[in-house]
Amino acid sequence: MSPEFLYTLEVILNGLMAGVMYSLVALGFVLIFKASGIFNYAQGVMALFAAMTLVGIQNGQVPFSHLINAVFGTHIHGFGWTLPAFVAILLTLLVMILFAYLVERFVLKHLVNQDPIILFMATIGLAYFMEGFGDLMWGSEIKVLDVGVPQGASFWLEDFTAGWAAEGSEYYGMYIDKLDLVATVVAIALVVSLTLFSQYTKTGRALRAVADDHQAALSVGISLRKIWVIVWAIAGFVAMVAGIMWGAKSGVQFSLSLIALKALPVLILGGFTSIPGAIVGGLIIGVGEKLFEYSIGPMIGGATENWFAYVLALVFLVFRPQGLFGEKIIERV
Amino acid sequence: MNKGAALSSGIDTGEEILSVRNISLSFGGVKALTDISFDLLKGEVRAIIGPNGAGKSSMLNVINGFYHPQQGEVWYCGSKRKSLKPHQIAYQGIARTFQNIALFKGMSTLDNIMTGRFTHMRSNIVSQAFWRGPAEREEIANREKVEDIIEFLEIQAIRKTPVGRLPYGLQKRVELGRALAAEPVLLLLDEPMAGMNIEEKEDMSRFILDVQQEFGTTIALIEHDMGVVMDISDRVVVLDYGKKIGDGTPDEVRNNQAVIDAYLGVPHE
Amino acid sequence: MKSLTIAGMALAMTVTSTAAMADLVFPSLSYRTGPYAVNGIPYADGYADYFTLVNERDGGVNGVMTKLIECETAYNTQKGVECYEATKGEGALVYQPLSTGITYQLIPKATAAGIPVHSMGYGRTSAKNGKVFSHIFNYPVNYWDGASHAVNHILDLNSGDIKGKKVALVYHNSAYGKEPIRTLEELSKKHGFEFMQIPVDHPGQEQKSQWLQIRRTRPDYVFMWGWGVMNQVAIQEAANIRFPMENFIGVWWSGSEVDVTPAGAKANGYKALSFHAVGTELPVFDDIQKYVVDAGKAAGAGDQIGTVLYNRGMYAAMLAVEAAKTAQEMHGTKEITPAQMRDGMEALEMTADKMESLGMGGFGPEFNVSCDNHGGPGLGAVQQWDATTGTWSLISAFAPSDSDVILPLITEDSAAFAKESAIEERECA
Amino acid sequence: MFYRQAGDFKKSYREDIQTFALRQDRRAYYVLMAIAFLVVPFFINDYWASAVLLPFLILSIAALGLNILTGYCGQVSLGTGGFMAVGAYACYKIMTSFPDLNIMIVVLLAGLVTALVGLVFGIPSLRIKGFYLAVATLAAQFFLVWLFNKVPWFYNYSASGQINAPARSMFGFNITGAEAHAPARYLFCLALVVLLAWAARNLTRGRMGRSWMAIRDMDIAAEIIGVDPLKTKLSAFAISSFYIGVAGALFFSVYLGAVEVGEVFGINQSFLVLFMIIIGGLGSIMGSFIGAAFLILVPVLLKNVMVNGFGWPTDIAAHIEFILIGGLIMLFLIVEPHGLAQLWRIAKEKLLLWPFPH
Repeated sequence: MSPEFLYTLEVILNGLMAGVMYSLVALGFVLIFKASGIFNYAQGVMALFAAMTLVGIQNGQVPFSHLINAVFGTHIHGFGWTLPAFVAILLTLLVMILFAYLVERFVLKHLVNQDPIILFMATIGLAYFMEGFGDLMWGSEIKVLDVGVPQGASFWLEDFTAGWAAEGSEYYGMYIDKLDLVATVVAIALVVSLTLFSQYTKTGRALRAVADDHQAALSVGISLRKIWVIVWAIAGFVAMVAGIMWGAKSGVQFSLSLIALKALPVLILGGFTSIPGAIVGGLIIGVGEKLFEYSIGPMIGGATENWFAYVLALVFLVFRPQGLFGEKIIERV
Repeated sequence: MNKGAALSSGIDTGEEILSVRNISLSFGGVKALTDISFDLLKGEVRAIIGPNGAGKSSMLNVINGFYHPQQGEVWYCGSKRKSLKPHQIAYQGIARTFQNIALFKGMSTLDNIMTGRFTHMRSNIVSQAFWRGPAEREEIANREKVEDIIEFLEIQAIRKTPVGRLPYGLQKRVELGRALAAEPVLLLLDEPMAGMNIEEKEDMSRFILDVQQEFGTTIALIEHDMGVVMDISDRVVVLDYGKKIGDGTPDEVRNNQAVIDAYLGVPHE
Repeated sequence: MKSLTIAGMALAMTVTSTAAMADLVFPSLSYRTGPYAVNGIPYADGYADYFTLVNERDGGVNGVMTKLIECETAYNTQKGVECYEATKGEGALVYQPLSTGITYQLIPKATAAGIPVHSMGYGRTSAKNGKVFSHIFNYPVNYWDGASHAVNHILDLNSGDIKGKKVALVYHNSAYGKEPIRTLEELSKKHGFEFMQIPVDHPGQEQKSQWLQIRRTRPDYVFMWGWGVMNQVAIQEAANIRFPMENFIGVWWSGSEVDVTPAGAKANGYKALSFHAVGTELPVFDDIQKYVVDAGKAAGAGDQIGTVLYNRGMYAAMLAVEAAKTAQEMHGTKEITPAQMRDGMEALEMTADKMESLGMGGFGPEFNVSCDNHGGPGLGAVQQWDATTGTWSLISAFAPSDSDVILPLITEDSAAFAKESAIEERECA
Repeated sequence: MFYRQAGDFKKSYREDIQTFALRQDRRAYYVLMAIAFLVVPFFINDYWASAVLLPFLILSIAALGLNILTGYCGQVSLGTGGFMAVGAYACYKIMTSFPDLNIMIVVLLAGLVTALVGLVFGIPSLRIKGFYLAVATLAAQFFLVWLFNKVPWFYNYSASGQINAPARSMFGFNITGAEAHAPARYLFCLALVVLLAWAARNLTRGRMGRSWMAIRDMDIAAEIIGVDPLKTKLSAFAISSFYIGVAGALFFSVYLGAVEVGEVFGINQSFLVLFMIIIGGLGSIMGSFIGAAFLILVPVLLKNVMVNGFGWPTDIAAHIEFILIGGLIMLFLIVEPHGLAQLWRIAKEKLLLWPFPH
């Protein structure tokens, strides 16, 4: 095999992996949109908030210490413990459930039956609020996140593929980040458990009913409020997973909330309402932008990924306005 | 409210204004209309009736260009009509109302009806941006026409009310006003009286007949209330499962065996 | 809304009128929030703590207390302008915005208002030409010096011959990141190395393509002009593809503790440029501990002391204080004006003795500023990260940049600016 | 009691369709204009110009533009930052290529260039709707910013890729450049704002505005009335882009003076303008102004209160500012989902009826 071919293969593989990372973020959007028709702008900030909380709990940081110190002139910083990752994740999950409850109780409850754009705007308010609140609670310094996710090149794969290239050509084997492999496994596990949950549990079935038809679901006695709390809690959990995966790479810091921008083209491609769409859309975007950057990028100056993902999605939309797996739009008079 | 054949015959209903010829329409293999032909004469009230799913609304959609039939022709004002977009057809003088009210929810009654004047207004972007001068003159001239319609439909009191806040019956009336504002040659009404009580139906029937008589507008009407249909229409065409099963004066249709079967639910062979 | 406006108006008026003119006012356009907060916080802490130290230990600058007005910009140009306008009326002596974007804003505005701007190691490189940029200073180094320092470093490693070597520049796709390109192009012609550019778009969380490209093309050295999350991800990805860390050299904005810690042990050996000392060895840090931290007057949590960016903030504050002292001497007055501060900056001399007397011996390079040279001699050093001890250490002395290449570029760029803005070159005696 | 329509009779349709139907509103408007043109210029200083009034005026223009597209025509766009960048760069190129051209003409030409670009990016709106369109407009946002960053022609091959506004004057007063004084810059922007707001009001109350709203409310019915969706949507895109382009040109030349595209015209700017019109009120000229005022003034006000008033550390103040703004947005939406302009309207209706509640 020629090295060029192997390089292309490598780009595609890594594109798929990057796509999984995008899908992880997109999943949270889809869950909430499906169940409540809300385009949740705060999803990125939720990922940041969850990751901050996780690190804070794990390292025994005192919440609001900066504020407390400023007001009372004290010098508290930490409780002085380090919790196992597993415990910290569970506690963070509790925080996200509490968060979901509060959002429903204080915001969504009052906005039932409003236009989508109003709900969208409310989540923007929520994003602002959480951004300030998270920083105030845990501080805006960078935090190192370590829950034991492996990182770095998979040497096994490198060694395994090093001999594939034609004799005499310079080739070093194929590169894949172990973090990406973990992310793939996690994403699969997530999708499978979400599917099982929605197929085989009572709550899950209620969830699907709400997604299909709000009114009908209400009429058979499903509590919309309860469903919303559950969905936001699950989305919070998904946000935490995305936060862990992305935070492992860059440390936990404000920029983590910007990963939402990576998920938007995935959403339009996959459709706002489809979980498989989020996965497949992510893969297409990942591969598409990486291939473009690899083949065309050098000719036009590089750094094309940000816009190319959107252009790809846009071109796609022109031919399929409802996205890949979105329900077909039928116009009636 | 009793309009016999005698009254309607007083109106000049000679010349053919529109005819559909051998229209067939299907959606992904499902046949909605099969080989339908009928005509509309100038100044008449023509009812299209039939059970649910008979293809009545599809027929109107073909007439105003929202659906493009796979086969057949539409002749309008004496010539064969090319395939046109709905907004182009509006300029030819065809207006309509909808089965499910399709008002512009964010606008007032007045603005809804003013929008109906769209095809009669010409001013360009620049003169509109400056307003004073041609744009304002045009606006006021059209406003006068709209005020006539508002008066005609007796909806003066709700002129500035956002239509979303109006009760159902009034919304239907505003929608009729919007269609009338276009001063159409041909007016298509899709179940204008659905969901109304007797009193509202009588009002609406009166408006429809007044339109026909005062403006000489040709009206095609879909309606389920047979009493109303028989009262106000000059001729009736009956559709069932996308096929035409009857055509003629109310009396002829009333006595047509196929029509009676369709309405009584006699199974198709 | 109207009443709100009026309330705001009344408030702003009371606020602006309370400034006591007796203090030496140093605004700090800091960012403790937003995408670059991670880098902004330690710098702002260092900047603030040094002024606190001067007040607490020395009783001010020759007896005049300093007053620090901190204003949050979130690295946002619009907010930066607001901060500038809010503080300039309070007798601000010098602006150090720590943002290339805001610096570009301030260049014409501050010049017109007669307030000096000191963009230390950032901003517009050709501001070194004092004949064109009368109020803008960028001593002791600028980006083009930095590009040259990095090349000099690899020249040293290869005993002066880097012909045919491949050098890649991974840069933040913005005005800041594009700065070194011209210089590196010139240097590549001069030294015969192959130069490739690899841009990363803001914010830079996803750099897989870029690093796969590096892995494929195997450059001998990688330079980086990054900021914010881009740094952490780049170092992580470089480690992932097993790029030799000692061949990976960041500019001084890509070489602080926050940049390397997320990558953990794998970042060991990573290099970065610098123009001041690291660590807490010097006596001045004992003073900071004693007069500032222990007195409960530290700007931040007090845990940043000795980090690269903290020290840099401190260094910037120290240079501002020394320039103020020079201005006081020159004009024979204690309460200096911004115009006098400008003169002080232009006549600033940083000698080894002076730094020694401040308890900061060898903290930065020795240099002089002059009327036509607002950038000093461009001395810089290289520092390296030791992941096991978690410390940076300087691995070279402060050395000059290649002025043969840089000076013509500066003359050219400043001439273009002068022409565009219709500025007459000043005469320098 | 004091706010009444009694005795204010309309004698012609022309009177009935005027912008401020109530005599008291009309008077308030004239007073406001008199203050804005005749009083403020004598009191304005650099701080008020740069921190509050210029950004408020300029972003009001952008909000007007976006409101035409989103509020009136129903097409959600997140490309505002990118279109502002088009305006800014067009302005820069025209300024530097034709140094003698009047700055007012330059700004309007920049708007026209943006209108053309907006027309092109409006084409997908024929197929794509709702949030899909919103996200699709991000393609324009990211692509335009990338383009201006990448192609050196746009920034006249300067070393860093920044663009700087050269000094230009009108009636002998500097409008752009460092020497420009606050009153001149303010009046220049104010004149454009008044002109453009007036034009927007005219466009939205007539034939064109009704066709936009018809497309927004029920596109199928609109089409059957005779409204051409293609022409209507594209006209909304073009006019909206014209406004946004003018705003971008002013933002660059009069307000900032130097611009780096990715930072000033990034995605944040797009979101900010969208927030303005949603908070202010979709489909409301007044709402564009209220929204812009809210998002420009409140942060400045909060910052001044907390940092200068209470002496809090800047970072804590910044965090609390975020919490408060986020909280206020949610609160306003819960109280009145249709924006502050609607809240204002309801308050006025209540006031008309006071002291009798019905």
